[in-house]
Amino acid sequence: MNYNTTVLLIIIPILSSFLVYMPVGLIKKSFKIIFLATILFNLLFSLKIFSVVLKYGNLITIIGNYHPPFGINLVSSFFSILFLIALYIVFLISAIIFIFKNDTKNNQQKISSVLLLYLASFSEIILTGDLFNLFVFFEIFSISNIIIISLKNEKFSLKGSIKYLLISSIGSALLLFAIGYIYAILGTLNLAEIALNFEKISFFSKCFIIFFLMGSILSELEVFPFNLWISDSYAGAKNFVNILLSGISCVVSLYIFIRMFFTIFNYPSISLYSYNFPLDIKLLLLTFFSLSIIVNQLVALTSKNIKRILAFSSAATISTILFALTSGTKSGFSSAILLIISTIISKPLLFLSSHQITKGKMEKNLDSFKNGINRKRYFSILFIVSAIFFTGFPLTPAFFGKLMLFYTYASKLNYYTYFIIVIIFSITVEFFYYFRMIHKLFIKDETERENKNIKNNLSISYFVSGLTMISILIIFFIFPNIYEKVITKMSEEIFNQKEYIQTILKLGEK
Amino acid sequence: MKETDFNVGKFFAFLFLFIIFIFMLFPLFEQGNGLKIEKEIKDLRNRVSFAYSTKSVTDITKTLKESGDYSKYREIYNQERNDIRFKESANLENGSANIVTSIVLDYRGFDTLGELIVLFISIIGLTIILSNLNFVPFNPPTFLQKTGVLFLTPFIMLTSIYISLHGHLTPGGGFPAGSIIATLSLFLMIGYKFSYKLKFLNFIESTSGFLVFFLALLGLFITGSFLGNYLPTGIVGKLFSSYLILILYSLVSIKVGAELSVAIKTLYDGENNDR
Amino acid sequence: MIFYIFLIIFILSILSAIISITVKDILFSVLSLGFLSLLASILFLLMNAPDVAITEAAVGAALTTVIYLFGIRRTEREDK
Amino acid sequence: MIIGLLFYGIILSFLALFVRKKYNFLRWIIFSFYIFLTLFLTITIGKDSTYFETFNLISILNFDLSLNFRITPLGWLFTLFTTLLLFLTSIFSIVKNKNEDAERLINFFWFILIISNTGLFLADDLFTLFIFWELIGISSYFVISPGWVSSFRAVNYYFIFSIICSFFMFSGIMILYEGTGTFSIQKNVLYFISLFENSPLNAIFVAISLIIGFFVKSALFPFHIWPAQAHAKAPDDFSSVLSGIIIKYGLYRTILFFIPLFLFIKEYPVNHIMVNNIPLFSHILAWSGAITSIIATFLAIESNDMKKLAAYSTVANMGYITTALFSLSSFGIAGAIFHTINHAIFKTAIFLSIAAVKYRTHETQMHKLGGMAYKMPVTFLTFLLAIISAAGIPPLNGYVSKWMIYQGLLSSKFPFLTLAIFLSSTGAFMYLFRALHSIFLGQLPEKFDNVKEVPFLMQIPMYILMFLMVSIGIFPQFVINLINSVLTSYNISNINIKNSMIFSPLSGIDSVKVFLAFTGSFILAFILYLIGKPRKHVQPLDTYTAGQDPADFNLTRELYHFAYKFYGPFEHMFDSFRTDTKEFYDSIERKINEIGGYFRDFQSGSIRGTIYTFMLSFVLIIIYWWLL
Repeated sequence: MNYNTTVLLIIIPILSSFLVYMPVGLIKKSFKIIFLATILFNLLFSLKIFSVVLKYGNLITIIGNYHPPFGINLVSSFFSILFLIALYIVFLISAIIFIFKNDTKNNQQKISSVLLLYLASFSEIILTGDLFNLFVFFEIFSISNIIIISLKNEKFSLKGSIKYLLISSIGSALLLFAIGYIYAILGTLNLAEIALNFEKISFFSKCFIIFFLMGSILSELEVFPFNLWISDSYAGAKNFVNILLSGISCVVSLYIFIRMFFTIFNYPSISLYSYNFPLDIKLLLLTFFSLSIIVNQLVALTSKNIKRILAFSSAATISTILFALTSGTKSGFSSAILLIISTIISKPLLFLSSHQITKGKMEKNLDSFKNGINRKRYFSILFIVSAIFFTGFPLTPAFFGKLMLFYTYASKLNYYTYFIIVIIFSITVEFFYYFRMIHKLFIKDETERENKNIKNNLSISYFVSGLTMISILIIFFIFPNIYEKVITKMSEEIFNQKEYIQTILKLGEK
Repeated sequence: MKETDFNVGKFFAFLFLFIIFIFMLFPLFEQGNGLKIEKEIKDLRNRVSFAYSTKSVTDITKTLKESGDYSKYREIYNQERNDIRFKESANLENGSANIVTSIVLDYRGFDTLGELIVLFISIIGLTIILSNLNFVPFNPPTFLQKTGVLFLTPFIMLTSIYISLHGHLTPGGGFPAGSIIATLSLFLMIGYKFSYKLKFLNFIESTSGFLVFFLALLGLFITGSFLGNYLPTGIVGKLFSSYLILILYSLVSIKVGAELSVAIKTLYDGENNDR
Repeated sequence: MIFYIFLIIFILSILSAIISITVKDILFSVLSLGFLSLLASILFLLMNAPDVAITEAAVGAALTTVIYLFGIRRTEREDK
Repeated sequence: MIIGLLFYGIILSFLALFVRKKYNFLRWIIFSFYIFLTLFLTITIGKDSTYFETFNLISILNFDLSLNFRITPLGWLFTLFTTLLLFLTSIFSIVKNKNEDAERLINFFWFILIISNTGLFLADDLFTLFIFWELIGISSYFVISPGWVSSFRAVNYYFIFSIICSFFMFSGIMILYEGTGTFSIQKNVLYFISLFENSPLNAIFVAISLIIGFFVKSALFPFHIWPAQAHAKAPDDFSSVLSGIIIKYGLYRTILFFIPLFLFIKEYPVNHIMVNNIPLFSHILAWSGAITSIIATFLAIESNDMKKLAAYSTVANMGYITTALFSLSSFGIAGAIFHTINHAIFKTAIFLSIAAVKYRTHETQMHKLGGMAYKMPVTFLTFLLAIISAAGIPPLNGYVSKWMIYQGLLSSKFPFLTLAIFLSSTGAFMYLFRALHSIFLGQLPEKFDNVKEVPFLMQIPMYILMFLMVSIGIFPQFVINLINSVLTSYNISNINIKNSMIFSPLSGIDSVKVFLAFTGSFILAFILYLIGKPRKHVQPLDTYTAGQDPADFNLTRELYHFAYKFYGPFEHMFDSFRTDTKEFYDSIERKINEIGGYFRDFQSGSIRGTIYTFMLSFVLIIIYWWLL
């Protein structure tokens, strides 16, 4: 079905980012309202689209009255719109934190304009049905990441942002290579048409495309040898930026990964075989992701800085999700989705609460967590709850995710099964350092008695955003059946490549 | 950093390039069904872009819809199309005589608008990161600089206006025109120490950017699709034809010029030194 | 004839690319980069892509070089 | 009813959280009331009923997750004695925790532990089992170290080991689930048995991942160090729970899974390696139990901290139990279960009396104590009876179960194992005697002149424990009848018992007669003691110095106390055989830190390095692909 107003999800943020950027007196006073109103609009409008999607199935948005595969098109399916809604919620929270903080007063107008473009770019990345368009908005996405990482203007943040700049530019060069190659051999850039013809192209071309497309987003996915930027970036970035990086940036790249893997390559039934070069892509990816999991967990274990610990644990989780996706089965996919849900919700919360607990301390290391339960009771409880949710306590989404992960790899007893040991290692380490942090909250701090003047200020923006997230978490805890239907529907959609191609090339008419 | 490290870096860079090069060579020497497709695709008519060059996307879509079999679309591409005659054909999909422009701003216009944002956001990033730059005085302009700028200015101005207005007829368009405008402002800065207010430039770039997207958005309400063409396209090859492209391209050139001037000015003066 | 022109431009552009990454003086390397994009724009022109050629000439050869130069003016000229 | 019990437990635990610090005894009264409720219900439900309860949590993605509870003879028996002992401990805790740090936290997590205790033993499916297992692991982490820096390092071992074992168990469960499509224990055990027939290699993977949990939780050989660390640093009353109850969970699961498996293999030994009519795997496990008991005995002899000593004694006892269990004779299995119960009782008694001593003296080093028998007679008596029972000296309960273990081992023709167990049993006598001697006998240090007996409320559990030890020692038939019903459910021949007379294939005893004989001889000895010469009271400084001033040799009063290095020469004898497992784990930890630190530095390295790494790893992946 045609539903061309979906494009407003992208255009309205762009328009208001231009508006916000204007240095006119009237706008200067009211840019905060425009900023928040735009995000709210996007959230509400995506809900509206979601209801339409539920009614009619996949929606095709046509741009410039040219139908796919000729023109650019947006595809809003169940999977993508749900992703968008979740990301909008995270974005809204970090935007609230950003807008009510006064320490970026000089540049606040410019930064809010950047954030709106960020919003537009990830909406576009998720909705688009065209490879080159994805590339363009991916560029915007990474540039805005660079900007928001460097906001603190300190040694760490500048170093991190330069690292990110260099790595992401290599990555996008690879992506451009791959796109050029695809265009050269297939003559089209439409995802559906590429997917239709991908089987037919030769073995080495397939390998080339897979390697280059994957290589371009590996650095965004924080997979080990490509994630050298996260250490400095997370440690040097502002708090709301940490939330954006961990809650949105990774997840968007995961979305790209899933789309490419399942929609273009049709990974579950991919055949990579040439007369002398059989490629066991599953083994390749599994070794690769296992290495990444182990290294990230080890770094998180041995780091002292709180933000680094959280950053590397999130990187390890992303690798675990990729590990689950690599199995290429429905259960692996649903495990990945469950883990993504838990990451999206609880990771921002961890960053938010740990920032508040360590506020006012000189060094943000493990010792600054001491006596948190008495200093900042609300945020300590928030931290504990979200850590429990993140590590996969029974009956939380992460628990079900890990259950499904074990089930996926246990289901066929072959040599892939023994990769379970990596997961066991990872979970053990993760549990250990999260509980170490929780344990620190209860330890009395000897140095604290000297300065009792630390006021227990509860900033309202933090309070509200924390409360929102925690209520979502608890809803998930009490009604776990919510995500069952969602996941079945998502996996139906993702594992049905043919329907995706049909709806787009047949212009949405069934 | 020591010199040895630098050599190691160069070695890695060359290795990287070499492996990618080898990797790219593999598919070329391969036997298999990959080449078959390539042969098929080599014929321009099998490609999507064939429809762009004949300005017949709407027709093809209509045929595709009637046939209902999406797997045979390549055959449908191959059908005969009407010729387009210079200064004769009228009311086509878009009236741009320059095929590249028609692709860039019409068929794949959304990508170009994205590129606009890429430029916009990188300039914002530049100004945010470099917001604390100090003013570093230049030497006063010499006679040669002054005269050179005096001579060049009218030509550059003319070129930029020409390129931006003839984007739909001849090669060029908004981006080159904008960068030429920026060059102009650079020359003025060097030759005459002439400088705009930064706020003024910001206002221009955001307003023109807003207008570009707003005009594109009007298409959604008038023709039912974003970037849809709601202005008459006119006769191919005339100056006043394909009005939407004309307007958008001139706005783009203004926007790009202002943005690049902001970049130059920030690096030249520093942000906080509005004089 | 056209082949030889192509060949000369190719060789020149590769040379200037190598120079731009090996030379210690950043100013010189920036200038050679500018030269490289000039050559590239000629190449584009010869390959019947005037649009790209114009853009490359305006952006690559002129503006980028100038922006690099301004950057160098604010930092140090020698590569350490 | 079970679900209701668990539900009210959760509600009560949260309610108790809101009691003010001023009235904190109220919190502990709620706590012991809840345990009493559990005990009461356990007794009223009874063991024989085929009682079944289910609570559908959620059915998600072809997983039907529900909490299922069924009363099996084994589970009921375990629930009964653990709840009883927990109740006794909780009474002790009411007074003990009056001024404890972080006592609110301890209470909350202890509550959860007790809820999960009931859930674990009555669980009917693997999922329920796993959930409660996990809850126990996490809650005991917080009870052992509720924000105390000192116990943090100690608890790390426990925590890491328990997580590793729980997730290994989880992967084993998932492999079994994949085969059966259900979490029900019975079906999975059957499938597990058939898996051994069909694909032995995979079955061994599953078996290892299931048995690792047993090794860890029961502190068998390579993992035998955590009890000494955790028990020593835990709150004193919780140490008894750790040692008496938590260490038994692995055992329970092993009885569930492996005993049917091995019994099946013993009956149909086709395609299996058998040694001496016992499966090889079972043989290995039995030997690991024996090795554990010997090592732990030596470690206990060496240790100077009384809680550590008791902890190692626990490990040694777990060794006997394991050995007996895997001898696979009916006497062995029954003896193992019986000794589990007895061990829980006397170890609780030991730890409670240690806790009582510590409550008054705040001291755990044995050489700083002494002569407590005069000040704390009830505690002394409890401790005395408990170590008599632990050493397996006749009239008390430990004797009966140890006798059964020997019978079981001998009837399965395990002479060397019997010898090993005998050896460590002798060692047990050595260290237990030392503990008795240096804490309760000997000279009273001057600073403890004002020590009093603990309050009456803390004495009550001690009386009950003494009563239990003596009465089970005299009338073991009540417990053995319960164990017989367990044996029946596994199709093993019952223990032949008539009143208090136990008949074994080799011999038979009558515990009442044994009791009478020993009581008689004890009375005789007491009379002799009364008749004999009056004793002289010796001051501590009188004995050793031989006229020298100890300060000249840099010796403080404590260091030349006889309890310091009590078995010094003996330790010296085994210096070259000592296995320093803790050092091994510490070195692993150091290595991991080193590697992690290397990667950490690498991560925050220079910008140029980042780019090199990116390019190099991309190239390496392509090369790896070519090699693959």
